[in-house]
Amino acid sequence: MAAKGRIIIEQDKCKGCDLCTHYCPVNILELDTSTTNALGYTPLKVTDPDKCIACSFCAMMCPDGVITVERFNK
Amino acid sequence: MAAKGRIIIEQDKCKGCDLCTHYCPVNILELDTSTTNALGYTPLKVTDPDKCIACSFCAMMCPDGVITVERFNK
Amino acid sequence: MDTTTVYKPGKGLTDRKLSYCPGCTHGIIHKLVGEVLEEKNLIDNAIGVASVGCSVMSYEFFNCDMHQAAHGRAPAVATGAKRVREDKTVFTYQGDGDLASIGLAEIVHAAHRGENITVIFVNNAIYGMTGGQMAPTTLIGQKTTTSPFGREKAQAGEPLRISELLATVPGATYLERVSVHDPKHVKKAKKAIEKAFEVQEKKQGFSLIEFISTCPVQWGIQPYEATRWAVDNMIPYFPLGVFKDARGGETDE
Amino acid sequence: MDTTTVYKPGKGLTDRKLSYCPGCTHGIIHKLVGEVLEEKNLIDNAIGVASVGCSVMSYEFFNCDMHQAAHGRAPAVATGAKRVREDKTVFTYQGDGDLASIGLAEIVHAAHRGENITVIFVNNAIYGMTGGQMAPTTLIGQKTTTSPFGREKAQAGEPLRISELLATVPGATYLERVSVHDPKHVKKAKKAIEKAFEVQEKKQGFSLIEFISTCPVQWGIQPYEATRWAVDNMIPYFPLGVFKDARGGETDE
Amino acid sequence: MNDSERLVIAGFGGQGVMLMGQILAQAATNENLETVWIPSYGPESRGGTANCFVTISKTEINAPVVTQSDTLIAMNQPSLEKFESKVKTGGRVLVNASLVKDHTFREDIEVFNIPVNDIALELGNLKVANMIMLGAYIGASKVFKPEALETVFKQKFTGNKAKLLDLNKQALLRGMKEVS
Amino acid sequence: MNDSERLVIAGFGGQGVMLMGQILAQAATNENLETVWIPSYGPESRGGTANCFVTISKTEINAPVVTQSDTLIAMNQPSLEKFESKVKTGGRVLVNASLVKDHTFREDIEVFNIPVNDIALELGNLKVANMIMLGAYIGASKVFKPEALETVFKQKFTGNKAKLLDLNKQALLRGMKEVS
Amino acid sequence: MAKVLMKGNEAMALAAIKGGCDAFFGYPITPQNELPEYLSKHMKENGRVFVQAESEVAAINMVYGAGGSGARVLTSSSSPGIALKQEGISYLAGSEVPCVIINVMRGGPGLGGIQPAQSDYMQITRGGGNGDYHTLAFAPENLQETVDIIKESFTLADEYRNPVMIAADGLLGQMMEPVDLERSSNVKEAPLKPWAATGESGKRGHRNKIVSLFLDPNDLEDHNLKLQKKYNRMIDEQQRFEMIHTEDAEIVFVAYGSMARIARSAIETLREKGIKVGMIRPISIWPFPEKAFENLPKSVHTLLTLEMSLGQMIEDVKIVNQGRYKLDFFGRTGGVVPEPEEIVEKVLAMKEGAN
Amino acid sequence: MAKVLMKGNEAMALAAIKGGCDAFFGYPITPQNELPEYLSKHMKENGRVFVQAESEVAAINMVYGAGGSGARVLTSSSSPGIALKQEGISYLAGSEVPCVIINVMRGGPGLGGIQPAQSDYMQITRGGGNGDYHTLAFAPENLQETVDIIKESFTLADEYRNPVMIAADGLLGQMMEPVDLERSSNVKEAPLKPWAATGESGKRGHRNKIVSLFLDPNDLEDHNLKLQKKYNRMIDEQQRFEMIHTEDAEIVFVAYGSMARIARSAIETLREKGIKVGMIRPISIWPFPEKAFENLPKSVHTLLTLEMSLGQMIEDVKIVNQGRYKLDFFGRTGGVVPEPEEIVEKVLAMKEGAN
Ligand SMILES: Cc1ncc(C[n+]2csc(CCOP(=O)(O)OP(=O)(O)O)c2C)c(N)n1
Ligand SMILES: Cc1ncc(C[n+]2csc(CCOP(=O)(O)OP(=O)(O)O)c2C)c(N)n1
Ligand code: SF4
Ligand code: SF4
Ligand code: SF4
Ligand code: SF4
Ligand code: SF4
Ligand code: SF4
Ligand SMILES: [Mg+2]
Ligand SMILES: [Mg+2]
Repeated sequence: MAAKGRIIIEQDKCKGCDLCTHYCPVNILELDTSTTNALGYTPLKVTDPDKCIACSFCAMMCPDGVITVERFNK
Repeated sequence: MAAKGRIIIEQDKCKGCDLCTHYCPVNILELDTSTTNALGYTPLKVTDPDKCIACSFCAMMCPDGVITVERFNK
Repeated sequence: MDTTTVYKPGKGLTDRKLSYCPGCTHGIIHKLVGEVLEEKNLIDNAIGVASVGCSVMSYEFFNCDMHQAAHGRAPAVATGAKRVREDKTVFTYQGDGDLASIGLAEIVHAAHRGENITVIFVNNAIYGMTGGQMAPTTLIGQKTTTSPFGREKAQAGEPLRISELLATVPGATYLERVSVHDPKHVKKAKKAIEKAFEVQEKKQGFSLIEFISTCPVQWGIQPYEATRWAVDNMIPYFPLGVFKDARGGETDE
Repeated sequence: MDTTTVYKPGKGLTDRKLSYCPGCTHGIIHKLVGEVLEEKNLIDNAIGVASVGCSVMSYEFFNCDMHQAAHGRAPAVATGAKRVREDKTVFTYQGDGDLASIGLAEIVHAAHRGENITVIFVNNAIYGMTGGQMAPTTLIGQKTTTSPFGREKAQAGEPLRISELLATVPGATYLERVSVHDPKHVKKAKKAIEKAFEVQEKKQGFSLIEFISTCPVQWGIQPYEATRWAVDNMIPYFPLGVFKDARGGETDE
Repeated sequence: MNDSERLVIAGFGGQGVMLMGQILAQAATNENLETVWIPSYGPESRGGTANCFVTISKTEINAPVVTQSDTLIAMNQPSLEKFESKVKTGGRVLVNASLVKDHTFREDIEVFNIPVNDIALELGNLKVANMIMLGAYIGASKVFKPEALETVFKQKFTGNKAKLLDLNKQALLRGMKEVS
Repeated sequence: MNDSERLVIAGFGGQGVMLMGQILAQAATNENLETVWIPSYGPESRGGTANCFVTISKTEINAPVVTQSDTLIAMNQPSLEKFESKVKTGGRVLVNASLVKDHTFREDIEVFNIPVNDIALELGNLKVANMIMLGAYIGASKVFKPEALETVFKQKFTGNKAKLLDLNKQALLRGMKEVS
Repeated sequence: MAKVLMKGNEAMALAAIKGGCDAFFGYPITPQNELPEYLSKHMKENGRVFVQAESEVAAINMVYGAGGSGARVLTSSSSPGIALKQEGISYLAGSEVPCVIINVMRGGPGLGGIQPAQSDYMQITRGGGNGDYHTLAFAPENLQETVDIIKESFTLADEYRNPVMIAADGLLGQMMEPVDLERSSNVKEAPLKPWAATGESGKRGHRNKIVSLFLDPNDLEDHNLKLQKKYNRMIDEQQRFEMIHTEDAEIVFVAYGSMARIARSAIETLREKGIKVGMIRPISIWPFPEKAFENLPKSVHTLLTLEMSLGQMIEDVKIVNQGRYKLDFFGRTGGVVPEPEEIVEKVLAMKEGAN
Repeated sequence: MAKVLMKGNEAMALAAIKGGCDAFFGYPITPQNELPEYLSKHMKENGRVFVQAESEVAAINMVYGAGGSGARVLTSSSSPGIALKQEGISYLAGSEVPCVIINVMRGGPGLGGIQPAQSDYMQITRGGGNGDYHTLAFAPENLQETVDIIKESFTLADEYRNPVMIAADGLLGQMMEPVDLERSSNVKEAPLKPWAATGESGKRGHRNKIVSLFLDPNDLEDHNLKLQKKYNRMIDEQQRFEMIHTEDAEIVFVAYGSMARIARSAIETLREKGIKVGMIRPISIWPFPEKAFENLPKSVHTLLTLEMSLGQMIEDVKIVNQGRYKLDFFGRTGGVVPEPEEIVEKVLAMKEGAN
């Protein structure tokens, strides 16, 4: 399945709060527990970018403005 | 007509506000403009004691507790 | 002749001459509170809290232990007193400037906490004591010394209705607005005070009786005309009635 | 590949890292206000008033001129600012301790005067900033650092509902309670902010949007669970909806 | 007038005592004299009494409260009792004789008994008793010419009070006559 | 221990830094020593860092804030950077080597590198990293016997925390071993 | 211009308008009510802002908002009302928001009474707000001086970006006296306020913030040191006082405001009796006019502080005195306005005691 | 009893319970939150009253109501919160209602910061309420002394029928230290309070009124004179201080609270260097311990006031000094806690300057 869009994560702003992940309708978000960012948190990562439907839910729910969402123009 | 009761006016407490007079159903109250009491006011007087029905309206409306009302026991 | 006294000044008030202007209905309200204190045997069992306003000296008039509170803070003072003297009947006596303006947070929060106290709230739509300034309860168009052109909505908003506002507060148990402009209403007002003290005796929470009252001097009219002005202008905006009755059980209205 | 940005952090907020704890919905509410400021071209035309609470530093976040008000007094500060800058959009950002407890008189009286300002009211049922003490909005049974046995009605009363209370104040023009616990509600919340600023632009008077917000840290649960707790516990007591709409003319609900 | 004149004016509320003082102070101001008017400070603010102090002087006025007065105007009995003792030796007391009867005055002061209430009723309006007294005062003291006070009347009685002008003038002159 | 021992304990919030200090202060109290514990005062209260100062002394303690420390326990890199310079010459630094790599230390201090995070994971719970470090500290400093800290554990871990007692003891002993 | 006869409170109000006051926020309290009452009418007529706040606390915070947004702002109150404003005043000083605060003092403590007093000297000069801050404070003696100082105070507030307090009392508020409202005093147009949060960040090119919060103690200390420099500048530039017959005095009164005015009468009487008294009259009470005490003549042996309080300014006299002169005190409190004769007697008793 | 390790704020709370505190009314503010938090739990367990008020203003007025009804009452806050209580404190003093008020000071002015400071010395000792009133004020140096003084303060408040303030700071509030809560201090059972408005006028035979209003200025003055007698008694009886190494000192520090504690370290260091320094440590800051300055040895030439502020107590030092010694000052403010080394350097610089 081809992605409808993509999200851009400003990893260094992420506080690893895990809020966004619960709102992704296609369940492609999780925290990257393998690393910590400059703030000392485990930041967000996308598990399966192809599934992104650019719905912006994740971005809307992120309290820290970490996520930018882009839709691919056809 | 025989009075049903009477009112006792503590003249020296009266502030001559003229409030009570408006509530007497038999219209027997007025200020005595011929005199001033210790407080410097023209105090209440009863014009026609015989008409008093001891309804207490005047006393209830007096802010300064000037009036005592007695009913004549038959 | 054999007589029965049907009305006389009671023991609920002291012998001090009331400091109110001639014909001011503060006096009628004082008498009613005094009568209820006496009839309910509360004189020796009550703590009253005077506020700042024309009734600032009410600590000299109510014949029980009294506090004189800072402007607007009577409900806080009453809270302090009641919490440490739970078995005593605690009441405040407050004007509309005191309660609805500077003391708004204190009255709402006393209600909010459900403090088991009784508030006697005297709404005369003006600051009497300080010379007739605009109160939160001043009516639109009413001239006061700080609304010389008449209260304007655009500048000062529309009058605050306290009983209605407090009715939204869960902790308020009994709220009624009464008037003392004629004997019938005086009787009704007394009943309301009785109910409020009963709420407190039964530990049912916060009760407040709002009185439509007059200020002949600052309104600039005669005492009787002032009662008519209250009827014609205040009561339409501040309707009488029970605004909250959460006493539960057998209520009477 | 050719792309269209459908969501990005806007210019309504500065670049400063928000000072809120991870997952605190204060951040979502900030973003919404920032977006509306930007979209309505208000950034260069607005005066914001930060209050005292976790959002005390919001003067660093909103990208417009800002005041930092004393605890509870933001509505008074906003009144001062608006009265001398009538053509500017003035808003406050206040927590529930700030607005519903210490600042109750100020918020009610700003509404009462019909001040043409907008209030962003963040209700998280607790004092976040100072370490999780009981707020007037704390739910019955909710444990906080000053209600260690859970809030008890007998001791502290039942929670205060501010939107409902303000709805009784004539000067209040638009009051709505919203939530940000999921994207759908976030969208709705943004609409509400827009409406509130429109009320102000049209000089229609006082507007307030109450947000059901979370405090994962002081509630002691994870951010997502906190949104569930808000849905399960807060919203039933603090129902969402429009509590007053006196805009007149063509309203939309 | 000496270099300065210090007055106490006292009476019931409603007798226009404050206004009397203000009119004198205004007259002094018009004539470029120094003047101070102070309402009396006492606990009885909500009671019936009303007093004010007026100082008129060719030189700067220091202490504004009048403790030793050149003149006392007593519009009723209690005022006379309260303030008589504070009149300077050789000072002047003007008394509302309509309300003050049978008073034994100090010997070292000049006393003017004027039944201002009665005269006012004669003139058809009890309210002008104060202006009659003012007239008597300037008649006795010569501190101001009647024209000076008439000027003040014109400043004060404007708008819908203008109709009171004539009556007040009349009262003033009538008062002067009482002491001439 | 000398007459007194002054420690700085620093790390991220969540690493149990405050508790480490409190345990030492409690141990000192139990032994009738003088002690003061202070959370660090800095602007970063809402940020990630957490520090505390502990003084333990046989005599009365004056200035409560530790400016020159005998010991620094640095649970992460920023803490080390912030406080290393304030360790006394001859002082002691215990470092969480799991998080601090490639640091060039001062030459005039004694350094203990202990990978407490790794050890804690070994023990099955990252949360006990702080207790491992405490063990290392008493091992290196001999300020307290392990029994002294175990007593404190018993005072602190009561109720539904009692189940943590064994794990913490184990961590403590394991930490001591690291420096023996 | 010719002098006009005005009531003190009204003259103060009009002076504020003449001083450029854009907005007033206040709450009624005796004995200053005619001040807001006058403004409720005349601010509107002048197209300016008048708001009766719900409380003194709200009023001072409205002042903060309006002043922080660049307006010239006034509030007035009396003693207990000023107590309620203390937190706000500390914020205003801390954020460097200019404003003018008039205190028409009455007797205390607590509700006290409504008669004139000077027992708020500490309240005004030491503040009851938290932190190391100061407000300029002037204590005029008669209506003309009151009017002049109030007019100027808006300019001073702007120049120093600091609150200015006017220590008046019930006498000044209630008396009538002829005043010249046009007498030139140092009144300047409001300056540009590039620091103000006017809601014009776009036009200006950067955001403005009105803030007293500095979470880093080093920043807060720096901020305080910056403020301290300003306070030191005020101490340099704003000490104001009048020396009255000090040239040959043996006893020098120290008195301000209404008390100084009463003392003038006592000086006359005493000088007539050949007793050499003089007076230092502080006009600024913060900064306290230490300079006035610098070059007193050799003849001086005693400083007699006079106050309508039980002794508050005397602390400042002690601070400046440092053992140089004998100190004595006379005061009445609670709203009692002393008579000049009482001061005369006090001095006679002192002379008696000295012999 | 054995000492227990407690956090300062909690120790203060427990001390209040031990001191006989019947009721607490307060509002959250950093850095004193653990105090009400502790009480919210333990007052209830002890059958006593805990109310979280809606504001500091409400809290102090609840104190007024409860104290006036005869209870032993406590409130606590920090700097801006104390500013809001000033009107209430003036009422309490004016009506002679006993109570205890703890100020855990933080940096100011305005919102300032949340770090420890001593910049409320004026706020505490001069008050910001109106009128001629005073409150007893104690400034303990460590937790043991804090606990002892708080316990005793309820007794003192009752004895003088006056508010007692405790000047603590963020350090004392946040630190942990072992304390003996049972150490005997002057703690007495609450006395009978025949003046209190307890709602028992019948039993008592007369009404009680808690009032600060006296409309007749002569009555108000009499009331103030009566209060002044009491204040003078406090000045006589309650001056408390410690003299540290003053016996041969050349430079004497004057410092209180946390600053004094830090200064002790500096004294040690300086004495090791052979520099003769000592300290007067005021424990009561109102009344200021003037007696401590009476019999200083001949060796003393300078008083160096040390404060965690830009200089507030130094005014009291100037007042007592009256030209006797040279005065110098060192302070840090805004929440910066000075290091002993800074004091050492200051003294070394003074010596340098003197040479
Ligand atoms: C803190 C404070 N602010 C203001 C005042 C002045 N003040 C005294 S009474 C009053 C208004 C009273 O009005 P209201 O409560 O309506 O009572 P009324 O006189 O009308 O009965 C005011 C503002 C005060 N004493 N204290
Ligand atoms: C006068 C004053 N009182 C108390 C405080 C302490 N204080 C700071 S924030 C706060 C509570 C904030 O709670 P809320 O408004 O609900 O905001 P939140 O932190 O929950 O977002 C308090 C009591 C203060 N700064 N000033
Ligand atoms: S934009 Fe939508 S689909 Fe894409 S990651 Fe975010 S929530 Fe998931
Ligand atoms: S919501 Fe934002 S801060 Fe939280 S995990 Fe997702 S991206 Fe990170
Ligand atoms: S009792 Fe009734 S009838 Fe008698 S005088 Fe009074 S009002 Fe009239
Ligand atoms: S109502 Fe009372 S005070 Fe008024 S006139 Fe009648 S008797 Fe007199
Ligand atoms: S001023 Fe008004 S309210 Fe006050 S006593 Fe007089 S009439 Fe009554
Ligand atoms: S304490 Fe609560 S409200 Fe405050 S930032 Fe943290 S989570 Fe948000
Ligand atoms: Mg009223
Ligand atoms: Mg909150």
